[in-house]
Amino acid sequence: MTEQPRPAPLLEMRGITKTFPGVRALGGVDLEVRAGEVHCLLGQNGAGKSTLIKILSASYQPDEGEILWEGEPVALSTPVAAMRRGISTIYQELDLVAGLTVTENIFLGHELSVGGFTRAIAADRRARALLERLGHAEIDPQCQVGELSPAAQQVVSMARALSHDTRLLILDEPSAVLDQEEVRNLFRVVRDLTAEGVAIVYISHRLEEIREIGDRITVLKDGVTVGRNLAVDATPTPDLIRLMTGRSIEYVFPARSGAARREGEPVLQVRGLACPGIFSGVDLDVHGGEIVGLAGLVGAGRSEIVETVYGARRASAGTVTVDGRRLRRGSVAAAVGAGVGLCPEERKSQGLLLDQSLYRNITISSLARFARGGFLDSGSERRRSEELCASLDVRPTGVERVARTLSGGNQQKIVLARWLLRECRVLILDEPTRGVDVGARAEIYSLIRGLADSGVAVLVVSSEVEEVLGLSDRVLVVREGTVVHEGPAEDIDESRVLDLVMEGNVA
Amino acid sequence: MSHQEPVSTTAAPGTPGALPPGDRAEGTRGGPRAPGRGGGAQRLRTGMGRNLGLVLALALLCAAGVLTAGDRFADVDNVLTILRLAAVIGVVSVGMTFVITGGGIDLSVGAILALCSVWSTTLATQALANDVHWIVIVFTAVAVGAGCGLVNGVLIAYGKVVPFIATLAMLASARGLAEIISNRRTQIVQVPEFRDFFGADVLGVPVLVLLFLVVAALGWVLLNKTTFGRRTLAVGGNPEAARLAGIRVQRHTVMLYVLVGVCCGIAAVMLVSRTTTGSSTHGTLYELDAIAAVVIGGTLLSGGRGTIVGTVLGVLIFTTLSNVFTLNNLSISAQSVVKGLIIVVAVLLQQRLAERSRT
Amino acid sequence: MSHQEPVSTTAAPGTPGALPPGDRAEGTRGGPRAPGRGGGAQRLRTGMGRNLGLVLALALLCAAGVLTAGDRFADVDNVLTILRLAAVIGVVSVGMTFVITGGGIDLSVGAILALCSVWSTTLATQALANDVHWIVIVFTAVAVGAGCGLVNGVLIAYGKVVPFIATLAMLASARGLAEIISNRRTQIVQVPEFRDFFGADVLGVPVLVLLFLVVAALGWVLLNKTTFGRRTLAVGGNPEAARLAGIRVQRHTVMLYVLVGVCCGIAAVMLVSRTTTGSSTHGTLYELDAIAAVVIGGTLLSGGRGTIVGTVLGVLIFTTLSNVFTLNNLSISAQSVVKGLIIVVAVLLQQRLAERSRT
Amino acid sequence: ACTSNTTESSEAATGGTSQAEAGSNDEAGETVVIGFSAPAADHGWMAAITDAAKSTAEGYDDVELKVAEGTNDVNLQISQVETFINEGVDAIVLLPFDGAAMTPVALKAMAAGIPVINVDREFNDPNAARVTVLGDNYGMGVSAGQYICEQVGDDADAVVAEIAGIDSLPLTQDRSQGFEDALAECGQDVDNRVAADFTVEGGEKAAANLLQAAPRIDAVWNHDDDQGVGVLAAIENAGRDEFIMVGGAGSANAMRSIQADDGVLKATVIYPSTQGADGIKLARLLVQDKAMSDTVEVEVPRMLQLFAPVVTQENVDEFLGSAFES
Ligand SMILES: Nc1ncnc2c1ncn2[C@@H]1O[C@H](COP(=O)(O)OP(=O)(O)OP(=O)(O)O)[C@@H](O)[C@H]1O
Ligand SMILES: Nc1ncnc2c1ncn2[C@@H]1O[C@H](COP(=O)(O)OP(=O)(O)OP(=O)(O)O)[C@@H](O)[C@H]1O
Ligand SMILES: O[C@@H]1[C@H](O)[C@H](O)CO[C@H]1O
Ligand SMILES: [Mg+2]
Ligand SMILES: [Mg+2]
Repeated sequence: MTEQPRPAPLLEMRGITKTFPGVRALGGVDLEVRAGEVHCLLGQNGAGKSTLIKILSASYQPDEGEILWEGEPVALSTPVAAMRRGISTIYQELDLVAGLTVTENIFLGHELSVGGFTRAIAADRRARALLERLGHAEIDPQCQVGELSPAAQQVVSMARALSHDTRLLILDEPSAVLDQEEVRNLFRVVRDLTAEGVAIVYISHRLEEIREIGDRITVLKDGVTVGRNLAVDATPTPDLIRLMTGRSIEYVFPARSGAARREGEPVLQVRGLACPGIFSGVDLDVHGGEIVGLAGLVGAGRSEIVETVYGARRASAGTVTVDGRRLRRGSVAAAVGAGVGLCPEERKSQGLLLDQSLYRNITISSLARFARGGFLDSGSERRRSEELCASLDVRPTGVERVARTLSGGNQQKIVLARWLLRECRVLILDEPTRGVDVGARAEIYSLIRGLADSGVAVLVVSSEVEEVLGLSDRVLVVREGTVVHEGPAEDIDESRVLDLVMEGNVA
Repeated sequence: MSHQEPVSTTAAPGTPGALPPGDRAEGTRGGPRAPGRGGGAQRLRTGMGRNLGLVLALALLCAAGVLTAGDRFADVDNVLTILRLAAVIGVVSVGMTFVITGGGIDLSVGAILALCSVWSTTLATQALANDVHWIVIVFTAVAVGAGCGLVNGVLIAYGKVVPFIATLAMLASARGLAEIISNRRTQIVQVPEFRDFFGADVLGVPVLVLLFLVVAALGWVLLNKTTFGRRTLAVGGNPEAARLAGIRVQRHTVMLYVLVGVCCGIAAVMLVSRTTTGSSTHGTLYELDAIAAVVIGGTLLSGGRGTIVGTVLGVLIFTTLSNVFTLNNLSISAQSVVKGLIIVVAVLLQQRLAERSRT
Repeated sequence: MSHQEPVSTTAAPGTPGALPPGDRAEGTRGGPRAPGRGGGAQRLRTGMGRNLGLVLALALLCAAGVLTAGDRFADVDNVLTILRLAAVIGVVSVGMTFVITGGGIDLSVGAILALCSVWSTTLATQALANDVHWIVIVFTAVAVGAGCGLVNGVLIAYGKVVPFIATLAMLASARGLAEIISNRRTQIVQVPEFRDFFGADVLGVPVLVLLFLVVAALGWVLLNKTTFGRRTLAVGGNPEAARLAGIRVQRHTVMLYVLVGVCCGIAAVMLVSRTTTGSSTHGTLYELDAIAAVVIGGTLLSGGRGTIVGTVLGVLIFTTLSNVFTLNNLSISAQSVVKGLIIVVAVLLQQRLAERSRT
Repeated sequence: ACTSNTTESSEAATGGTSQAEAGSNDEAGETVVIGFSAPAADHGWMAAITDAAKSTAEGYDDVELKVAEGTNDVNLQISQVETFINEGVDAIVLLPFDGAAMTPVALKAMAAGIPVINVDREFNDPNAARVTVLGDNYGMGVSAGQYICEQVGDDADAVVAEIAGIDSLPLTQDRSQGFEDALAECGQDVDNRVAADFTVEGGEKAAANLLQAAPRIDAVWNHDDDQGVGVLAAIENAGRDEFIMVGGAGSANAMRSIQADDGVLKATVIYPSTQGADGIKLARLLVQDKAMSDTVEVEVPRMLQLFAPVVTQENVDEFLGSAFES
């Protein structure tokens, strides 16, 4: 926020290009970062943000272009070389070793040791100090990272970055897995760091965050820099959106169609659903044409509730009925058979077949439709998938592409496409816009609304309160495994929801 | 597909937090691929690049055969000999391809084959087959194989025993049982119709070779053209995602092990007809041979990608190899050393070629 | 923060992005874990839960031994016999634990052991050892083992050959080479000092058993208390994360294979001293025995989690089993069947217990 | 310390309860506990060895036999013998996987006062066994070679092939050496040689390839009749019959085929599968302090080398009774 004195910028990247087979991810990108600033990198899904920062952390090598560090050209040939200069990265996909403890992960590769022997106690002590500094003293350094929530894992990644002598910290969509409280905490840490002169490169699709924390902005579009060093204060949001998308879209929610949605029998009816230690006594109705949102803090148990409804977890009590038919407990196949679909929270591990082509990912739940006597007509599989990808604007095009090579947001669209194809009666969406850019968000919102309008019962889980309220017809607030509020979305506002999830002592 | 199709691209070294174990096992495990280099998964995708190395390796072997043994190698009878030798292990390997593609492994194939061979040639079965029809022998072998596969599958899918361990246990048990049933004696087949049927030729092609071709063709169709095959790839590629997509992963897993069990049953029938015996020593170490053929063929050891054509090529490479050695009167020891070298060279060659075909 | 802090949760079938691939292989692969249940990784983390099943299985076995064979089982000499039997395969298994924890596998251990045994007992080596010191024999064995491991490691880490295939090739080559070197004749050790040293007892404990204990203890320290061990877990658990953390994954992988090669060399020395011979048939099928012991012990076959104590318990279970069989004069075929059953029961037991200890 | 070449083999029938020579030696004495250990029964001959040993022991009320799991791992076999020593058995009958490798533990048993009867594969220290019962492997090769010499004569172009057993066993090398030496006597040599593994399947595979390698053959020696079943199947599959074949070990199957003269198999050379049974009998005699009643010696001799006669259609009836069912 304060202008820095003049010396050469900490980092300059000039004319960086990077081509993957068939895709030019970067076609000449410039970036200039000064010490002590929060430099935001903006761009649509697939614009090349993650690729750029992977070059910066030497995870990839650029095809062309040069990198200047304090004015001197440098070659960042290995991750270690980047780390030595003080570049630390928190990747979009968390890069922790799940089987190691928090401490072990923090010091991985630069363990505290004497003569090859690890100094467990000293390392624990330092880990605890780092976690404290990050405002998360409650994380047990001895805990295995695989047992932590994504949010806590994010904190561990931060602690790891800070365990180095960091001069440039790169955060690739750190807030995607955080709730508002935790985002606030993250910002506090970021401000502490910039005050010490550390430079931050910050990537996020949430423009309001950028307004709050950013100093300057670089905008990428289709692998080239289209906006350079824009001052946050001086650049209005519509300008940013226009730079990113070439269009002007507002962060708007489609209008509720308002018609008699709650009439007749609900399509999805949940009664007394319980899962010991996680949630209990959950009642839930979703009518055809209605969007019901589940709001709550990360860890409140919303994902578990919807996964149990879907049969991915076995309930200890309660019933789930779809169109009046009771579903067998703990059977996803039964739920899918009855017309229920789920876009899971973790698209990479739960949603996608990463090494298979897009069309196979899309048709996997509807194979019967393309099969005659068990034999698949893969031509029509491809055609239908092409249509869906086109309608969702998946980029780059081509349904033979391997899912792994798509950017995060585009991967999310593929999972959505799977259930669009299936034509569900009930669609459950867990964090449907995580990592999705502004343009695509609006598309996804209207798509969800369109589905509801066509009679589908939609259940949405989101950690963005604004999104739950804007998208849903009715909202349920969940706290510690119990529904603490239920009512029309119009009748409740953001601060009220926050009150409920934090304190939760009203009906 | 245009030629710069990303399908044949390298995997993203930058996003490997999410690398499926599958990919890791081939590319990264025990040493990550260099940045910017391809992982196994996509690299070998196109039919051409995928099998080129294998075809080349086989061609080199044949060239070596012709050079060193001339007409004795390039002779119809000799080719049929190679194919007959390939047939039994080939059928087992086709089954193994499914299990491995589906994310499992089966160490018990050789022992199951032995058990099938023995059970179907006990005197009681043979007496039955004599009275009724020799098909009783075939039916018994296949049923025993399917039963063993079912036990494996249930232990793995529902008992959650790691496939390696469950099938290792089956290996010990099935071979022990085969010894008990046969009293460790070679069971000689007395039913002449059985021997006549499987010993016959059709248009100069031995029935055994035809059987192998049929099994391989069916396997290819099943893996590439049916919902079953598609689900196998999904279950092997990401079982959790497959489950959440509505696939009955456990049931499917059981079916895969039953399938390989059935293949062992068929292979047992073939071996019984070939040797005219059932024996508890049949099929020793087939597990390693089959897995080697499958993996050399290009199926990912960790699941999610499988190729029947590759498996067949892999089997042919190994059988041709031992044929060429024998034609040249080479010692078994030298054979082993060269076999090891050829395995490595074939794999390295295949990788380099596949990489080149990408760029 | 309040008590619903997500940090303290158990994990997460809901957040499996973070589950290590390892977990999948054990729990999910071939059948997802039951909904709402934890995955293997955390389940077995606590020392108690982790080894309880093994200790129990071993205790049951010992009880069976005492019940059926009484004093003949519970006798110092008999216990030493079990330990001597365990020593050779135990040393190999400790090495194997590292390779598997680091995400690899080594099928060539038995063949490497044979090659080491043969090379170190050729007449030339023995003549040298006679003139200089018997340590020449030891040194040769270990150097040959390290060399084979180096070849494996380089092929896997830099050549990017899948570990299964690279070490399968080494299996064939090393055994072939051992046959060639020994001319397929058993090499008899003539150096008396060598035999005296390794045949001795220290305070009633045979040197072989002591060696095993030392190797196991060193292995435990190396895996649990050093940066090397820590990095092994990381390389096996998530090689890409390890790479990004600045670990030289390829070099580390090579070291792991050299390590297991050295263990094979030591085991070869032990077997040479026990049999007073080197032979190309030594160590046949040790690969399966070692892998079985390691996996039964609780090391994840897919890497990222390893336990030396578990491995030692696994080895002891198998050797005690053989001993109880010998004492009880069971039918030979029945022994294999029972062995298979016991493997399955031990694993199921361990899973159930570990699950219970979680809740 | 070689004593004799008795033609013992025809006496101890597989049936075990030996009906012949029911002399005073068969009268029950004090109970003898015998430990028996042999390699894995991965082929019929080895299975027959164990079976014959067991049924022989069952025929005596005063013998208690402990049979250890068959194994090809010398480490495990050593521990089995150690277990027998710990248990204090009266005698150990040992068919080692590798004679040299089992020598130290045999010495240990002898030192502990437990007589060891070494069967089939010889120790490399004479002190390691009280009695050694050996087949004549070199002699087998010689017998087979001589028979083939008789059949093919001095035809300089004759093609002779050999299908060996497990090549890494010393006994295979002895057999091959004997074969080679005998052939040399009549100016022949081995034109094609393959090795199998004593199993039916291995024999079939090796023979199938061999038949391709040699388009014309005059005579084949196959070391082992178990693998011979597979070899014959391969010959039938290939439709070849221009040569004669000689077998090895002497299974009942092979002899029946020789008797019926229904194929290429014309002869086999015996390698008695009753050696283990002999071992049991000798162990019992030793412990009960008896001698062999057909010799005048007061003690059981140190070494018994069995004869490797050639079985042909003429004399097959003599041997069929003692042949092992594979
Ligand atoms: N396997 C498990 N065993 C016991 N408790 C669990 C298990 N998995 C999760 N929980 C508990 O369930 C609760 C909800 O977890 P989770 O973080 O998935 O909730 P969520 O509301 O979906 O949050 P998010 O917004 O991150 O998806 C947590 O309190 C956690 O302790
Ligand atoms: N390993 C790869 N192989 C092929 N194409 C790739 C690879 N990695 C990225 N790409 C492509 O490069 C482009 C840029 O991807 P990148 O991940 O940098 O986007 P991003 O801006 O981070 O998007 P998001 O906001 O969705 O995370 C995309 O088109 C993507 O499909
Ligand atoms: O094991 C071998 C073979 O079976 C052979 O036939 C006889 O001698 C034995 O030692
Ligand atoms: Mg990105
Ligand atoms: Mg959630």
